[in-house]
Amino acid sequence: MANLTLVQAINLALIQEMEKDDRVILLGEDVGNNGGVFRVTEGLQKRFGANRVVDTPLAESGIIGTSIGLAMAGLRPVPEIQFEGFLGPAYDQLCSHAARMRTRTRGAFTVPMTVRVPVGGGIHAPELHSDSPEAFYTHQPGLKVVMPSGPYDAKGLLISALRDPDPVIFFEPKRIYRAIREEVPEDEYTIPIGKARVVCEGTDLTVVSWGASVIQCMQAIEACGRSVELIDLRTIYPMDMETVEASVSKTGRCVIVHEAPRTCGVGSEVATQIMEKCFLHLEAPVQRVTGFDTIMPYYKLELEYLPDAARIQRGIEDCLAY
Amino acid sequence: MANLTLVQAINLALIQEMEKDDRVILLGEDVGNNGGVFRVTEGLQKRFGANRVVDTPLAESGIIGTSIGLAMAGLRPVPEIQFEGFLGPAYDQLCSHAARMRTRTRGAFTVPMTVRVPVGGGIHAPELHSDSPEAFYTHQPGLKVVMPSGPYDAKGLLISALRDPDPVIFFEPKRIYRAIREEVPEDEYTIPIGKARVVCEGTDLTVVSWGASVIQCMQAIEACGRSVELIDLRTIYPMDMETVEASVSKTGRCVIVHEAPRTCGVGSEVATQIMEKCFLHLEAPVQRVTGFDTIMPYYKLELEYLPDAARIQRGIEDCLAY
Amino acid sequence: MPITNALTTTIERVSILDEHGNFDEKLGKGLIPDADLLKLYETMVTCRMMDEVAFKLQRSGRMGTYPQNMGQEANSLGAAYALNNDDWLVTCYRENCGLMWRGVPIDSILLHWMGDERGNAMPRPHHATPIAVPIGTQMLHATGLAWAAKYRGEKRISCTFFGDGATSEGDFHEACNFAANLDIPVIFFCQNNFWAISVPGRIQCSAPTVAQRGIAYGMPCLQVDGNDLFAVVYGMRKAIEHARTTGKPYFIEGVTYRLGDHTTADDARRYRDQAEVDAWKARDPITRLRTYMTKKGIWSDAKDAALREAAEASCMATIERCEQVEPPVRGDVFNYTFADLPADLVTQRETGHTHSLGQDPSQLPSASNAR
Amino acid sequence: MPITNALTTTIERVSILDEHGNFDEKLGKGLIPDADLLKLYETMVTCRMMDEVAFKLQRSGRMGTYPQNMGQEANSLGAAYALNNDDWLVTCYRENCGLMWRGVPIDSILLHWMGDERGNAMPRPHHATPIAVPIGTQMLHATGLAWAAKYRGEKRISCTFFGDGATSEGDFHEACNFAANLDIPVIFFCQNNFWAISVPGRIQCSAPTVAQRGIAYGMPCLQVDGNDLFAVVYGMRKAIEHARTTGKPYFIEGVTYRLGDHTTADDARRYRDQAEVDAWKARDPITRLRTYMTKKGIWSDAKDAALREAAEASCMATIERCEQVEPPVRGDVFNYTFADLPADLVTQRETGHTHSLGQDPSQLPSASNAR
Ligand SMILES: Cc1ncc(C[n+]2csc(CCOP(=O)(O)OP(=O)(O)O)c2C)c(N)n1
Ligand SMILES: Cc1ncc(C[n+]2csc(CCOP(=O)(O)OP(=O)(O)O)c2C)c(N)n1
Ligand SMILES: [Mg+2]
Ligand SMILES: [Mg+2]
Repeated sequence: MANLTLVQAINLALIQEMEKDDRVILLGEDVGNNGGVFRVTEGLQKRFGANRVVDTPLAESGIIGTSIGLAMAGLRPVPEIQFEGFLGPAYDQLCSHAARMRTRTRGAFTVPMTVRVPVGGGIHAPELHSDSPEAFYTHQPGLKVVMPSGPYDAKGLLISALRDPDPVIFFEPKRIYRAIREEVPEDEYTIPIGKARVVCEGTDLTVVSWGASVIQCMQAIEACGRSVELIDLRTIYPMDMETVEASVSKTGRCVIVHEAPRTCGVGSEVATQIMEKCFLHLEAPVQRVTGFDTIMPYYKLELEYLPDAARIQRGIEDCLAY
Repeated sequence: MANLTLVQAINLALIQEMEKDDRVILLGEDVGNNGGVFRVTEGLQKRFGANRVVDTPLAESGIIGTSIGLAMAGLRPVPEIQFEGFLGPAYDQLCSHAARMRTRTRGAFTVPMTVRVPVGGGIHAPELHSDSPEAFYTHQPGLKVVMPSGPYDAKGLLISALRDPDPVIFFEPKRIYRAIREEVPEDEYTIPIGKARVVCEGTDLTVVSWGASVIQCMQAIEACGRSVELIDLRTIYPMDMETVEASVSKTGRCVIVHEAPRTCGVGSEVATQIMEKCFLHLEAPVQRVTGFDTIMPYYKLELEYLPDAARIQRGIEDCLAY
Repeated sequence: MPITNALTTTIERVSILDEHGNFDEKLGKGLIPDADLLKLYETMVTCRMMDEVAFKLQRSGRMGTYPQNMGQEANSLGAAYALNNDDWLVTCYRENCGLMWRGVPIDSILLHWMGDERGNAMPRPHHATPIAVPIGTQMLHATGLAWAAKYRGEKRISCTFFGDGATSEGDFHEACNFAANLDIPVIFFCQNNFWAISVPGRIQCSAPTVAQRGIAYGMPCLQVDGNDLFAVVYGMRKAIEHARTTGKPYFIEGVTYRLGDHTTADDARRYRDQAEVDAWKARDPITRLRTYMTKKGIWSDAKDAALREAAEASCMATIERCEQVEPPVRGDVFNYTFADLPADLVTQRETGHTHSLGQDPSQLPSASNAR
Repeated sequence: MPITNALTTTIERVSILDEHGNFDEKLGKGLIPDADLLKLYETMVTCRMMDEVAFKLQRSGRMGTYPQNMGQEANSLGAAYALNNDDWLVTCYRENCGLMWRGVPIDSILLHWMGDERGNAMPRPHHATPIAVPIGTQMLHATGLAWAAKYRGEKRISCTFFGDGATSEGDFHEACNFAANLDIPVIFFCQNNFWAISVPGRIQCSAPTVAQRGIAYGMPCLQVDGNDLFAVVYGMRKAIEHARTTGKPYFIEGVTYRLGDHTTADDARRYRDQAEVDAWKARDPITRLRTYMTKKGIWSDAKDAALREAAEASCMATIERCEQVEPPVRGDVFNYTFADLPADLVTQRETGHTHSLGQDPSQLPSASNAR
């Protein structure tokens, strides 16, 4: 067991699965010789060869489109999109093809691929390097969407994603790529896709979040000094509403936290399902503490945009006070 | 005043605005000589010349990307994307550029363009010709999203869109392109973007919908024989929650109807905002009658997918019975 | 030397059996044995017949929007003939003839246009991919499929088809570029039929040839008379040889014409002259072959009449089979979304509802029909 | 004739002042008057100095990620010099030198990389567009801008810059294709610096030249020595003449090299040899010009030292100006989302919150700071 960063945990998961299964191949911009701009794939090309860790042309639709072909032929491609802002050019191949292939061919062709994508703000990066587009891919049927909040989960979830028979968008919160370390077993383990984690138990209010925001939520909960239950969704689709429902039925109050803009964000789905499932338990309207309905600002203002512990705390307190 | 179809109403709006403002130019696949595959731009190339109604190469990103340039230079391009399923390749230019240009240049450059897109199911078309992607563009800050439900509104909303200083995605429900006729004044009139319409008043329950579904909602309301208020959002972003709030505060119950998949659909945003704004008035959880969280099926099964009057009625009745 | 030559390149055009019946013995001799030629001709005639039957069916409401292949049969047929049966054939929607040669049941193709996903459940051994609706997107899959073969050390290559319009899409460019730079054996076959619905070819590519698009990637490129089965086969053999021996891609432009409307939803008279259509009718790939075979003494009017009759009967039988296919069940809206359906989707399937108060599975509206 | 020639095409390469100091009088004479040359040289030196200063600033935490232009200055500079000032200059992020020549305040560029949108508020008269971060996307805007000029009957053209990596994106293809087929006067200028971060040029384009990408569209294409200001100006004049007289596009490849890291976030030693870098250092466009001007007797070491000193001072002054710019206010997160803010956004701005119970505008957390 080693004390690893998120980057190292993902690197380890990739190594272990690549050793077990030669259908797994990595491709993307700078993933080979350079080991990725975040060094997530560092050392992998040396270890597995330039056939299995492939530097591609600078073309995201090409990366996803050829990955679809690779997957249709039975391989398990793991394309990397360098930043979430560059998923845009790949959107069509993801939503018009990857998501639909099993349905439209009645299972004759499938697309078992894991798209790795660094996500989110807070690293002082240029524009389009700090967005949180998970809602787009959650709304698209046929895709699974995963976002770990720490190294341990990242390894277990990634292994599940790599083995999943369907396309998974695996978002890696870049803000915590190196900011936290956790004990990560060397041994193989999986965390099932579609299961949330109760980070800490509480009785007064439930906070639901995912990705890097989970850290801010923990700070806010600590600061507000009340008994708050924190749920890390881990998988955004399929969503583990069972865990959320159990919690909110108990606490009667809920705050959802995410970096993406509020309107039609994943928070609205979680909130609506809570209303549907816990209507009679709700003691206050479910609250959303999220990014604003604006473009993610350049970095001088990014901390004004991202929900920080203070904003979350205020949301929790306003909800508790209702 | 003439009795016009939706296609004719849009055609008329385009003619009138093009006559008034030579900054308005149309571009897209087959919009010129052929008058569009739905004949919405019929006769316009003859009338205004091949410089103002331009058949482009078959490339949606190109259509939107060049429109952005045209708009940055001060024109008011009106690109047509032939079917909503082909917005995919244009997604990046729409979300990474059109939506962001004003913000990222602090207003030095703006993108006053109206993207016309036929939308929705029910016409026995091949795959990717029947989807409802409005939630994607609603989640993206910086875009306005409009969807009329009939010829009268279509003309007034389109004129507003064409004059709007910011990018508008103008979805045209193809199922009712020719299915209904309405009196449409020859005179110029506008319907403001961001204002919903109360289609019929009622006291027991509110139905919120938009686009072609409004017709199904009317049938369902008639069938259920109760006093139901129907709100046609008309504009999806910015959303007229004032009208919705006033209604649900009165009725205490709400059913939202749309064709798109449920998860992270626009319905979840409307439902959440209702919970936020009408919490103490709600007598039942807001209900969503929507497309399923699956790929829109090929046409043999499309009527199983689309929310029809029966499903809506059942939603209304279950909500009323709660 | 201040101005030097950085590149000189040429593109050739191949024509073997021309529209006037001239046959180039040097290139054409032995290219296609007579026995094969008869079978190939038979496939073309059947394909043409299917177009006619499907068209009529659509008009009488028994078929959805249908894109006829009329006039373009030689391209995909010549390709499928020259390829191995386990090379990937990654088509758009005007390659029925090649798919028929490959053995893909025509039922599949018809079912697809009848609005039934089961039409796309291409039997695996045919190495054919589902019909591509979003224009220009399938060539990337072809590149990925051939890449997988290369990765596994298989000799299999891909051949992908697309129209002149498709070459305007960014994905076309990315597919060619991936194949060229990552050394993936894909044959890019453009059926240049001069129209993309109502938009003329010069709006997609105003260069003298579409073939020269391949130069951008350093690929060998060739233009062939796409209404000449011999030229197509000749070009394909060159391309296959290149792809298999070098592991690299090749670009072919088949110059052809769609004699019918874009689809049954289109009326081509709105945007093109009958004179143009007539000129191309005179270059019909089927007529051309028939004249050649007749001159050669291996075909006759009587045989042709018999063939057409048999083809019509077989097409009608196919149609009837397709129409008798059990309708899909409501559960199929859900069943293939994922290998394992999330609980939420199971509920939606079982209840037939999306509203939460309607989601009590014990109140199944039609439990029997759900699967 | 069964095999005919469908196309023959060539691409030329222009070099006027080579790395050994050879100057081609025939092409080069009178191309750039001495007075201009001195100013151009001055701009290059200042640009280089800005790279050095910005790099140091980034290392000390006073600047965000910054892409140095080092080694590539001649390309955008030659273009900006040859263009009219009201032609659109649609750049990526290695065209600082051209933008400086155009008169765009370098403050704008620095502010952008300091994480401030105000850097992109390009003053309109410069006809320069904001820095493009998503690779390959801006060329479509260039096409649209030139199209608007054509529509209005203006003589204005566009010149757009992009890297070798950018030519792999679908949008690159679509931009060229729109311009070629709709007759839009755009000059597509590829700065081929042989690297896209760590990915070598052959993965983007394994063809002998990048210039030949233009052949796909039937555009005239030219390769120039991009480290030779004279060759760039020569090529640009040809391109501009073509674009203005025919209204059609032109493709230029400037062969160049980035001498620095990709950005300050990169360490190029991880993926490329020092020997390669050294070889290109010997071809530095600035050194080359300096030697030429010295030989010509219009420049001296003393003048050079003075220039460098002045440039450093001016760069430091610019930096200080940028650092003294008032920080943006929180309200600016909102204020430019739309011309008119929807009520909901006003509330978000006024309250600083997204949760509904926090949206009582009377409880402004910092009302004064909101605008
Ligand atoms: C991405 C996309 N955009 C638009 C369409 C609508 N559409 C269907 S076929 C077609 C024309 C295709 O032309 P071409 O590629 O030349 O093929 P052809 O029909 O001539 O065989 C168009 C525009 C589509 N199916 N997909
Ligand atoms: C669409 C997109 N994908 C990926 C990136 C990340 N990225 C930034 S610069 C770059 C390389 C660009 O190479 P090239 O076009 O050759 O320009 P150069 O940096 O060499 O000047 C990459 C991959 C991006 N900014 N945009
Ligand atoms: Mg065509
Ligand atoms: Mg480069």
